[in-house]
Amino acid sequence: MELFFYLLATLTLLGALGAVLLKNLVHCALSLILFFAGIAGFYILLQAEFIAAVQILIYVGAVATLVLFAIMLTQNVIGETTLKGLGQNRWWALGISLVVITVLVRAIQHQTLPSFLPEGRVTTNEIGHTLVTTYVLPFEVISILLTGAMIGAIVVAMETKKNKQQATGDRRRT
Amino acid sequence: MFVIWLLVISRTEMDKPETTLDTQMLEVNIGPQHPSTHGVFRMNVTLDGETVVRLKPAMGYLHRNHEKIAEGASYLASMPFTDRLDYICSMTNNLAYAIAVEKLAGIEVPERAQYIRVIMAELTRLVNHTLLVGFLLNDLGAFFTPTLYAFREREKILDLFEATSGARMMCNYMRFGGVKADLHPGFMEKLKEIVENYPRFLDEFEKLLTENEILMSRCQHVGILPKHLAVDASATGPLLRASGVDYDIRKVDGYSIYPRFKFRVPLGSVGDVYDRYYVRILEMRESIKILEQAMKEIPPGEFISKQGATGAKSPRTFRPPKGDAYGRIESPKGELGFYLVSDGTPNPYRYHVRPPSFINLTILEDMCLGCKVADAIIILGSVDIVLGEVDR
Amino acid sequence: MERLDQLFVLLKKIILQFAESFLPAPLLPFLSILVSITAIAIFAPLTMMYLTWLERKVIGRMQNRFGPNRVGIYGLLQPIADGIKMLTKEDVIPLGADRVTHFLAPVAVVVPSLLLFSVLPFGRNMTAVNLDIGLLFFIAVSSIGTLAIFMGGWASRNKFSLLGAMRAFAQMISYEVPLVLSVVTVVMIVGSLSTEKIVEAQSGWGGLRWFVFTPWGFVGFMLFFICSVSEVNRTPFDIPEGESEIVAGFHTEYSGMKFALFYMAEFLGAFAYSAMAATLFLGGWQGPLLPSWLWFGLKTFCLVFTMIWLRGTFPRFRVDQLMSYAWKFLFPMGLSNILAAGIWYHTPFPLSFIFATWILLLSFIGLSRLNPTGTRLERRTYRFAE
Amino acid sequence: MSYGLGILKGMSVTLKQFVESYTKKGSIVTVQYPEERREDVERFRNFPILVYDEKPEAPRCVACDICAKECPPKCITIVRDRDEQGRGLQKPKVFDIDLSVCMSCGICEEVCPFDAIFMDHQFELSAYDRMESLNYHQEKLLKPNSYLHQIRPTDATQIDAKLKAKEEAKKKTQPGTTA
Repeated sequence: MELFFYLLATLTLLGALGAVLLKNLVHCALSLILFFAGIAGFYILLQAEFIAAVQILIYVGAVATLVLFAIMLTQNVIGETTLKGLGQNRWWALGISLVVITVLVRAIQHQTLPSFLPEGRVTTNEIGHTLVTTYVLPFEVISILLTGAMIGAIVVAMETKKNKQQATGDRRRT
Repeated sequence: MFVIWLLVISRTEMDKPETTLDTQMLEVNIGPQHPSTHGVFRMNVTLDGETVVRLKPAMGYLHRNHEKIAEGASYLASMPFTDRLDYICSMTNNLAYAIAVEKLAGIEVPERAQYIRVIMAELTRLVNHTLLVGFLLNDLGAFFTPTLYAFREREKILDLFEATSGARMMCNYMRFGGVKADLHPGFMEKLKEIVENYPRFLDEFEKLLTENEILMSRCQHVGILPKHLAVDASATGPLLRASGVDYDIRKVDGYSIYPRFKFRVPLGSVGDVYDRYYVRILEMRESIKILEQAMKEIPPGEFISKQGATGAKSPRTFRPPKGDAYGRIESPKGELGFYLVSDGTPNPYRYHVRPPSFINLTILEDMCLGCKVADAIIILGSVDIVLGEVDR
Repeated sequence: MERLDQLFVLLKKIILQFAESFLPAPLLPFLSILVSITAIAIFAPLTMMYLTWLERKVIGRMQNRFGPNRVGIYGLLQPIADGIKMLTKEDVIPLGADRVTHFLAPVAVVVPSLLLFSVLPFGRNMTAVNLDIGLLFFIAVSSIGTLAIFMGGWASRNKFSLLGAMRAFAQMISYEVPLVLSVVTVVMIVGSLSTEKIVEAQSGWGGLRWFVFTPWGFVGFMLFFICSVSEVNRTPFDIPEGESEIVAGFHTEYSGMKFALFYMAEFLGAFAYSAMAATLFLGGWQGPLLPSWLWFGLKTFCLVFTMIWLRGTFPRFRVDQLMSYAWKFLFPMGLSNILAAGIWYHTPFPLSFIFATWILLLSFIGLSRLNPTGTRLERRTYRFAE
Repeated sequence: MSYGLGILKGMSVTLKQFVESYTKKGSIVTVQYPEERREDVERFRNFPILVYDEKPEAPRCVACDICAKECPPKCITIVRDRDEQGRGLQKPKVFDIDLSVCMSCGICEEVCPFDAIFMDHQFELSAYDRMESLNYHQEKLLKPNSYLHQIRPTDATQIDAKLKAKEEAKKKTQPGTTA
């Protein structure tokens, strides 16, 4: 079983590194997708299929699409997008990442993992029940947050659409 | 609470958009080699996202120097070349050229020949409008079904042309003063059969298309051509009538024997792609009425005048008097005119064609501004251009 | 009858028994998975090839012509001829394209459509991988297809294919939402995500218990079918590869085997989505007399035939109409469908039907009345000049 | 409120065509070309042919060059035959038609005063190269009068009658003068 784990781990690491180091922006996005798929693979190894499927659906289906849309809208559509490499703020990046790694390592060593993991397979309707019974408050707050975000996006889109109308309007007259 | 706070912020924040999110203009060549430009026609389109911001048509890919060749050849020699002008309706091209030369040389056309010419012209109108509706649906994306129904009906009419004139599309059938040969024996029965079940085909076609919600939502209020713009740009034919202008040369000029027939001219109201599509379907029904009347009243008699027959026999001796003439007819695409200047020799001094497609095409940009790429294609399709006629 | 019904399951048992003699014990589970994988790997391309043949024959017949009848009797060898042609065709990679994504895109399109097959219940206990989250897996995998189409369109560096890629993106995302909503009603009523349980819940009364006969089931079926036609980019939603507008959309620059892969993905997707629609709403392999896998085949065949029938009849939507149709009509219909299903579930028998249909009808009429595009379509009268 | 009806009506039309293609006889209109063929139409015109009465050496054509002058795309080239003293004979030595240029418009057939050139019905004339093999010389163009009767019965009989009438008229005037 460990063979699969190591294989998957290298795949995920490759994806993560690719997302950071590759020149072409869209290639970074694609390797990011590879990274998300690797994470889904881990969930399957832990026999949590529901989370794996949700991970694929949410991350690969939606977040990666969002990232690609963002790339498309901001970068010039066809041109090759070469980043200027790490640039002069390379040292700041190194420093911050070191700090983050030390914090993580200490946290993992001291704090023993909570062992309330139920034995045997967690079926989806169990997840459903707990989601709606014990964790109902965070569930509702998140849904309000999401609707707020959606309304915000619409308001932003509506604004730009209005002044775009004037833009095409005057372009037509000239 | 959170949402209201967000809305308040957005009202204040958004008043001064310093960084407007401007998308980049995309310059696309809907080029000479494109599945739905009805031949070699290029549109240089500037797109903002999907909407058309600027559209510059580029033509001339099919220019064959037709008018200069005609100056070197005898009058009859350029008759077969007129088939190649608008290669879908060759009979009406021949008719327009024949009428122009008859006006120039003052040749009389016998009764039977007039009736034969009207029957052929109206059959060509059926062919052209059926084909156009088929190709318009092709541009809209229907996978060839309406086009192949149109081809099925067109074949029956082309078989008639082949039996009478010798060729299906390049008929070269009209001569100055009449027609090359009389109707072949089985013509009348076949014509009666076609005229009888054409309305049934049109009903089936309308059942498939006119009420179709997708077609209605795609074509209604798209590519609107206002009445004054159509008149200013001297557009003619179904394009003009769809905008509501009552101008049909068969009624205005009353050339050949059209005043004898009782038929009506359909007019659109809004002048969008849907009107152009439906006006053509109604015109087809009117053509069938003309065909029925012509079939009943066709007299026996000679099919070409004496003078015309000798002219056809030896084209070199056919010398029209000095002077010029402009003959025009209502071709399925609009007003097709021939302007001939003769200096007494067997070759015309100046030979000019007034092509309806070319002139209807000049207002393509005004119709396409502000609409989507997909609309620009169907507006081009609804204008009904044939590149042979546009580039000559 | 029982043997005929379990034909393929017995076949697999025989292979396993035969292999038991010379294979070590731990490898046996792998072998059983291997057998079902090879079954799908053979069945899927075969259905794809003969779906292309069926489409050309059916559309031909609709257009008063025969369709392929030259290669083999009734053109049965035509798909094989197409396959060979695709193999021998030159594989052009445009100069500007970035080769990696250009090469990866067709692979990334076919893989999800093949994965879809693993979850479909072909017959009684004949599902390849009996996941208890089968449906969720189906939807998750189908969203990967969108990305692959974008990769293909973007990588071939040509304006038309980029337009196609952007359109594909927008269309598939906005049609996934109503798709999921229509599936939610079935999951709500059955209470489980596994396709096996969904099919079992529809057994009984010789087929009257199929979900399609309940009001919310019928609306859910229509929603699911319309969204699956658009997920698979078939007419009237085939704007990503709108031939007449943007040449061939995202697969303009693909030729040879790569184009065949895109083509295969489209047909595999069409078959998988019709099969899932049959499972969810038409009672999967439930059926009175015939063996179960035959019932499944018949139902999927009818749905695929309707998809082809749509292709032979309809023009294409425009991009913004497509979007407004999804968000302004299908999405709210999906929500009201969930409401109707909820009410249907909790009210006793005679009332439930009345309430559910009443709500759905109300929302249908309200929405089509409210919808701006809806109101503008008017039948015109034309005046005639003498 | 015909929101969905128009679409269903449209679908019913294609379904009717689909079902009729199996039931109704005339519904499939396509002709399976190499096996089935459409019956020939008498006035159908393809590339021109020269007609001879008895012997191929004596075609009806008298090399008067009218058709070459009148042909719109100018694809006919004629060289008159000369006897030993160099006097022109009523016979073409070279009669070429470049089929890649000819657009089968039928004007040569109309203007020919001696009814020597007619439009053929044969259209399967593919060749391997465009230049030489499509430039038909005299031997390839000559066809017997019987072939003309076979493809265009009514026109051929009229022309034969006209020629015979011209024959009698000439004979009547000839013996008058010699006698």
